Amino acid sequence: GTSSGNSAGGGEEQTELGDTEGQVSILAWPGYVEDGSNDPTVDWVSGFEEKTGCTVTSKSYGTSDEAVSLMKTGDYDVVAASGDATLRLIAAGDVAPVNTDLIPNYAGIYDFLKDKEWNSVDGQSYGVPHGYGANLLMYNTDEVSPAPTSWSAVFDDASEYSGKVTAYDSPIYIADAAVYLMAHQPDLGIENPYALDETQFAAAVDLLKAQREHVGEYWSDYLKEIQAFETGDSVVGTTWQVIQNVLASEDAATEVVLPEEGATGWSDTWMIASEAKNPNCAYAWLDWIASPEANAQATAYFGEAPSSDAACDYRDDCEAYHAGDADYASKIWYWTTPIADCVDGRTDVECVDYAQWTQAWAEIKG
Amino acid sequence: MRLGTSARVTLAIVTGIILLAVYVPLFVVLVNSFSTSTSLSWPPPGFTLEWWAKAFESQGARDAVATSILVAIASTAIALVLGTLISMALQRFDFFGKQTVNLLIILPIALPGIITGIALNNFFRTIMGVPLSIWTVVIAHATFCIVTVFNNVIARLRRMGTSLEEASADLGAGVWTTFRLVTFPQLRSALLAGGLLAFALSFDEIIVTTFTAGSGVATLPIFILNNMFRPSQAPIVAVIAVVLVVVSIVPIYLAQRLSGSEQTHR
Amino acid sequence: MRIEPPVDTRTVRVPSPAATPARRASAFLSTHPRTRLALLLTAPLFWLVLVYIVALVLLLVTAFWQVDSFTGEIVTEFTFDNIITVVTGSLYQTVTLRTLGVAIAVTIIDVAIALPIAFYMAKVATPRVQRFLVIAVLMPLWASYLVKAYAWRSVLSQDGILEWMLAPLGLHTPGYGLTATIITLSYLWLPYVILPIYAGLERVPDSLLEASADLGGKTWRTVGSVVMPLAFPAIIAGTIFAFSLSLGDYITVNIVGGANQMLGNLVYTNVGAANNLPLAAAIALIPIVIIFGYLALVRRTGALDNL
Amino acid sequence: MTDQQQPAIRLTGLTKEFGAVSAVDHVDLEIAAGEFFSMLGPSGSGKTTVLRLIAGFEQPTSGTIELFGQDVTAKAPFDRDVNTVFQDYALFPHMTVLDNVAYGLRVRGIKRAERRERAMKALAAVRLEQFAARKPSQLSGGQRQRVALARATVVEPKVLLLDEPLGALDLKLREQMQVELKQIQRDLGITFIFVTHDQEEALTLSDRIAVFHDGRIEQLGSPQDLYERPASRFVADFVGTSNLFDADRSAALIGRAGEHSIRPEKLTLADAAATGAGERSAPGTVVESIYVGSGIRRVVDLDEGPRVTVLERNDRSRRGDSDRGDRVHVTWHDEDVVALVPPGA
Amino acid sequence: MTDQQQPAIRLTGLTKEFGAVSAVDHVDLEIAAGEFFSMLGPSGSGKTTVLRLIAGFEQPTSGTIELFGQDVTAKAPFDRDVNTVFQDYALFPHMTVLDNVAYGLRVRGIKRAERRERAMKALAAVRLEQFAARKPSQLSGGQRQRVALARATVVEPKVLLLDEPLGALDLKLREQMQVELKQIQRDLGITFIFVTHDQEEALTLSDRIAVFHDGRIEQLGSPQDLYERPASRFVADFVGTSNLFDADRSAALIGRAGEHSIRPEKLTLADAAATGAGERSAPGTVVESIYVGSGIRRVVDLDEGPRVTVLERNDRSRRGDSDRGDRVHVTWHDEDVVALVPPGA
Ligand SMILES: Nc1ncnc2c1ncn2[C@@H]1O[C@H](COP(=O)(O)OP(=O)(O)OP(=O)(O)O)[C@@H](O)[C@H]1O
Ligand SMILES: Nc1ncnc2c1ncn2[C@@H]1O[C@H](COP(=O)(O)OP(=O)(O)OP(=O)(O)O)[C@@H](O)[C@H]1O
Ligand SMILES: [Mg+2]
Ligand SMILES: [Mg+2]
Repeated sequence: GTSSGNSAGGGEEQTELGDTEGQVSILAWPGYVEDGSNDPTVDWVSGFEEKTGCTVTSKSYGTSDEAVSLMKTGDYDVVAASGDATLRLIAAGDVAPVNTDLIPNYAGIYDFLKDKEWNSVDGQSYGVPHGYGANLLMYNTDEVSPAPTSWSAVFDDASEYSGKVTAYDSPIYIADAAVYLMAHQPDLGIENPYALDETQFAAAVDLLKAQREHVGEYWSDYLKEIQAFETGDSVVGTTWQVIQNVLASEDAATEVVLPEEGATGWSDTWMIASEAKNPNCAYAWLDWIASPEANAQATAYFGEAPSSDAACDYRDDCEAYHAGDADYASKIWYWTTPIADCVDGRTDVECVDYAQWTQAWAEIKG
Repeated sequence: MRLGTSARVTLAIVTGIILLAVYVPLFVVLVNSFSTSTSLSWPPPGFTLEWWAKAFESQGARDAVATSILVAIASTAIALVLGTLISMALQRFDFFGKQTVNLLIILPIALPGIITGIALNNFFRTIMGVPLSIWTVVIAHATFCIVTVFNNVIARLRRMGTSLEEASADLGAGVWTTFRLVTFPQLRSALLAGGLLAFALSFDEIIVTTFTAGSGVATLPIFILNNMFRPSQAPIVAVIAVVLVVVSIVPIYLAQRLSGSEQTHR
Repeated sequence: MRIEPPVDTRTVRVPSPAATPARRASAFLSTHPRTRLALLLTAPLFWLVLVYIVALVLLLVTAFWQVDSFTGEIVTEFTFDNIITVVTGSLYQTVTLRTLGVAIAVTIIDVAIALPIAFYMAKVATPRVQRFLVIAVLMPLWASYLVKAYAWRSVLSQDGILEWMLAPLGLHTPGYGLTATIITLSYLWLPYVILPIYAGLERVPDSLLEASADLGGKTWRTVGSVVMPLAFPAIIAGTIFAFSLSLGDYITVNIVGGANQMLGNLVYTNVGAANNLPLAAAIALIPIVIIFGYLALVRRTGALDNL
Repeated sequence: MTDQQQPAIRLTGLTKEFGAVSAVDHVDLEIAAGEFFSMLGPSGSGKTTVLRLIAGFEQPTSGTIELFGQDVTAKAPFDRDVNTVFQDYALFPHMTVLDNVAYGLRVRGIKRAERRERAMKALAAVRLEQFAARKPSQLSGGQRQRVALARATVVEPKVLLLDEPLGALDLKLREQMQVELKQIQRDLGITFIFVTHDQEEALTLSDRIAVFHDGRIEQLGSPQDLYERPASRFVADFVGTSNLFDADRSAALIGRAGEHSIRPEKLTLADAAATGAGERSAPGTVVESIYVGSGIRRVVDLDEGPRVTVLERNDRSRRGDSDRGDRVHVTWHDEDVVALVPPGA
Repeated sequence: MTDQQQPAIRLTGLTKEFGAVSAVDHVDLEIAAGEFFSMLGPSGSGKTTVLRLIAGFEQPTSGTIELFGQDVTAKAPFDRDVNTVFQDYALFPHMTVLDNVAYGLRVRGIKRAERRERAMKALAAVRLEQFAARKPSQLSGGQRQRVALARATVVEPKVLLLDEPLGALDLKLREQMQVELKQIQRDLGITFIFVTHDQEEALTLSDRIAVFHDGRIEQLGSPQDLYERPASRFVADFVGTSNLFDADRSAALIGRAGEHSIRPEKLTLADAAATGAGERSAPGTVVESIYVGSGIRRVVDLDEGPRVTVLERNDRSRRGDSDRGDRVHVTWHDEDVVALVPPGA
């Protein structure tokens, strides 16, 4: 395999489409590829299969890291990857450049999601943006007052809710600490929470180790988070908008806020494997999922803002997710894989790479 | 054993309490399957039959059950064959390295599943270069199921002794005929008991399965795991669990009956 | 009835079995026990060694390799780095101790709970009750590991059933954490501990218990001096299940363990998340060493025949 | 002490039912202190059940059990001053021979040194001192049996219950153990209650014997009583070999009314009809001659009656070989004929 | 056919070693067709091993086995024309009695109707037709034993091997079955090789007996040979009860050189010393009297010699009761004294 850091692997982008192969294999977050088998009313795959004749098989993964490992198997044609996975996939040559001209619906995607550092390299697009969302601050309105507006609720003031603070369980959460430090310790000089040099990184890790004392539990699946807030086992911590929506529908006393420091977030990208066995069906899928209707269905079901401008015509909850709100979106630091070549453009220092983030995360949890 | 009344009653009460404690979480699951809360919150805010209806409509759940049954049957079948062979070898013969072979059989169950899982994952993918599929799951499951068959069969062989097989040979039956007409019928209930446990182990295995299942292979535990990450699906999982527990009475009862009736006839 | 059959005039009415090839093979096998043994052993050994041992050894070999941090490709150059990291890293020591503590606690709790119930099933209950109890113990096995773990999450939560039951007594649920992990794991593995102990106790002849009572041994005395020593191998067999299953678990601790992690989590993150199989393999060495040590320790008790 | 006046064991109306089966059916029995008492009977006649009731392993359905005048019916086994030697010995496999023997002392809280000494003494009594450190599995059947005996006697029970303790042994070993058993009983002066289905064993060892049949005592008496004066056809047939004559045959051959029996050793073979005082004889044909070492069993078909067995002693007094088909006169003395009490008489 | 000229079984230098143990040690033996041949010996003397070698369940370490002149040493059990009745019967528990008996016919490919008929006939021969549909577990011990016999004989083997077939039965049942066994052997005319450790059983049933000791045949002969002329101290002691006189005592009491033995039934008790021709006597004291039903065993300590056992017949000829401590003269006839060949002579 390729081992040099920034060589954009995956060979050439496709220049024209051929006949569809009759099948496509997709790797995605749970809830991204629903064919009605879990709930007959939730289905945006059957339409695709009817239209293109490509039969879909799918596997879902639990964390970005799992997705990266799974893509190495070469079993998948298409992957929906978050920003903390995309660069790794590109660097390893597991995914190919995408010719967006072959995807008519690409035009309808919000511009603020196109050609970003997590879905393109040197201006070459590597995929189609799917949905996006922010990692917000949620709190229990009965227990937490006054209503917090800053991440300090889970960092410097975490001791007030000791044992009932929660945080997202992934190395990428270190970036949340960096976002906080960016605002509160400007002398560290953090420009981008995904480009941390040794000292910046150490400060973030220390902050998280201090927070660890007060963390009740880390969460990665949202059933766990919902339960914890409903029962009062957690009262403050990171969350996703969709979780708040569920809680609100069950009359739980919770509220979310996009804190003043800004937040981390994700913008997922549909990518095509560099050795895809069914490239034409893969392109067909990328076009299909970028279409307003399918994009609306998929993002609504998962609980995030759509990437397609017109998708909100098919959703009535767009407001809750601040869809299309470019100002809101600009406060989000989208997940990006930390690599040694600092993504903020610094060249005088080496940044701490993701492998070290992973080790640090294990040590933070202890 | 004849115990004093107080000891007997104490034991009965302790047993009762333990069983009660064992069933409390299951009761929670049962209640949740009727709960209007999608997040299994307690106490349930209201009751509904919606999940039961949905569960029975869910193609994914049905497919997952079918996949799990297929995997469990296939790996149990392999385990039955291999387990029987190896228990006959270990019970009926003395040979160098017998202890090692014995350890070899126990190892897949004694080592934590995650180790078995990553070892096999690594082996299939990077060493053998075979893509993960339902069959890699079957191979993995069969490996750790061998021990349950082995233990049941070897205990039976030990108790059975060799005289029945000798009697059969004595009356003119060759080794195949002896196995078909004498050994196998004697092993049947041990195979059933071992097979049932193997089936249960495979059916509920999640860790090894996670590492050996190919894309699109969703056994029931995988399906459940995935659904735990989806909104509005948790109660369906509760329904499935309740149905499984209830349905499981049949095979357990049958196995009990079969081995029980055999005991009284000895 | 007197048949008069001097041997020479007896017409042989019973034919000898036909000498088919199967019959000849069978005659060969029957007089060549070593061949028979070889035939019996080939398939299972082939399977176990090829599928399992080879995979395990290769995994351990991987522990001496490294992974390219950016691309995630394995570099097959021999290095002790991973081993050194695991042996010297304080993280690994802490987590190993924590995991061992949990596994030992779970094992002890399970044995303590399984003993009385298994004893009651095997030696006190009438056959009918006995059959009922076996079913009652086996049934929860089918309710899916994850469902049960989540059920415990619900039971143990701040306003769960346990809190509701304990509150009147002035007690509180332990909440999520190691205690919750121990409780849940104990619950999950309990049937696997009860079954071998029950089977072991059933094999203790009643006459030995009677002999003890006859010689003046009161109930507890009999249990301590006769029942326990004789059921010991079966108890050890049960502990192997509880111990090894707890040692490798990472899902339950995720669900009810609060912010804690165990060895399984470290392995899982390194292979599933960090894609660092060599380090994962090095960490996996810890439970492997522990389990081998334990097996070596209990081997002489005959427990391995009782699983 | 009242022990001497009181019987060691008194069973009153003892009944044990297992579901519909009456294993023991209103048994009344007194056993004197120091007696060697045997219970003899076919399989399933309730012998073991009586023993288990006395030991306390089973609760009677009705009736009482007294030990030296004290009612122990409701007491637990460990509160009864009786000990048992089990048929399968029930030695604790995980303990050494010494620990097995010392067990009863240990549970009584006796100090290690003392119990060791007393256990060694008990082992010496059964000549097994040198095996003290072995596990039971390393002993032969006869040795195990002796360990079981030592274990039961070391706590000096007033009554020792033995359930077919010799059943599992070789014939030769068995005969040897019978002698030892009797010796030990004499030496210790303990009451032995001995269960067997081997009539010869019972006759050889016992002071008194109870013959069980279907949960009831069919006859109770000394070995001689049972053998020489069986009270019923069942006892006559079960204890030793008997030639039975039904009422018709008795009238014809013996000249008395009712059923009668004669033991094979009371019959002799002669070439001519008997002439002595009180002697009678009947002609017949020898159908089988069986050499049994110490004697020869001749089976004779009487011309006017049943097939009888005659036991000839294998010594100089014996008649020359009678072959199959020989004509003989079977001869007996009137006094050796036993009248069987018809059931219900 | 050559069957009549050839022995049914010929063992030549048969040896079987289990590790360091020689279970069977250079046994040479010929058994004639139609013979009822018994192997008698203490536990562990190798009887079962010889039987298993003949049946083919074990391979000899050295030596050959011939069946009617044909060397079968290398043949599989199912290719040998011998059948076995196992000590524990080894009935197939999952088959009915009829299916058990028909098994040998079934594996020979005989049609269902015919094998049913022949199995029923074999069951009729052991009087069990009415139990054909039962499972073995529903039968009593004696009935199972008969099923095992029917199963082994239905395929008409030339030789039937029986390994302590009566060992598990009650004494009473056992005596009954001995008679039946002998009957069946006579009726079928098959060679029986019968293993037992019960000397009385062997004496009663056999045409010839081999006494085993430590894997070797110690003596081979008819029952009378063994009992009346034991060749060694071991045989004298193992077969029946013997009073043994070592060389010194023999010289003193019997007046002959070497070891001698006398059977208890050859001794009589008298008040005065013997006077008859060829008679000798020795004074002694009665130390024990044991009532055994058909006789009375008196244990007498001779003044100048060993303790001897005298078996008195329990009939009119018997002397009045001798109690412990009585002074008596033990009397015997010179012809009843057996000289034991010193080992190696
Ligand atoms: N636990 C039990 N449950 C049911 N029936 C029993 C039980 N124990 C004994 N019986 C029945 O009681 C009767 C008497 O049995 P017991 O064991 O006392 O006979 P036994 O005289 O000792 O016979 P054996 O000589 O075979 O030992 C038998 O019919 C037996 O089946
Ligand atoms: N499979 C075996 N492995 C090792 N030793 C054996 C085996 N079978 C028999 N022996 C040994 O061979 C010797 C003869 O045993 P065998 O069973 O032939 O004696 P036996 O005369 O039948 O005794 P018993 O009367 O107890 O049945 C014994 O010392 C026994 O321990
Ligand atoms: Mg009994
Ligand atoms: Mg034997």
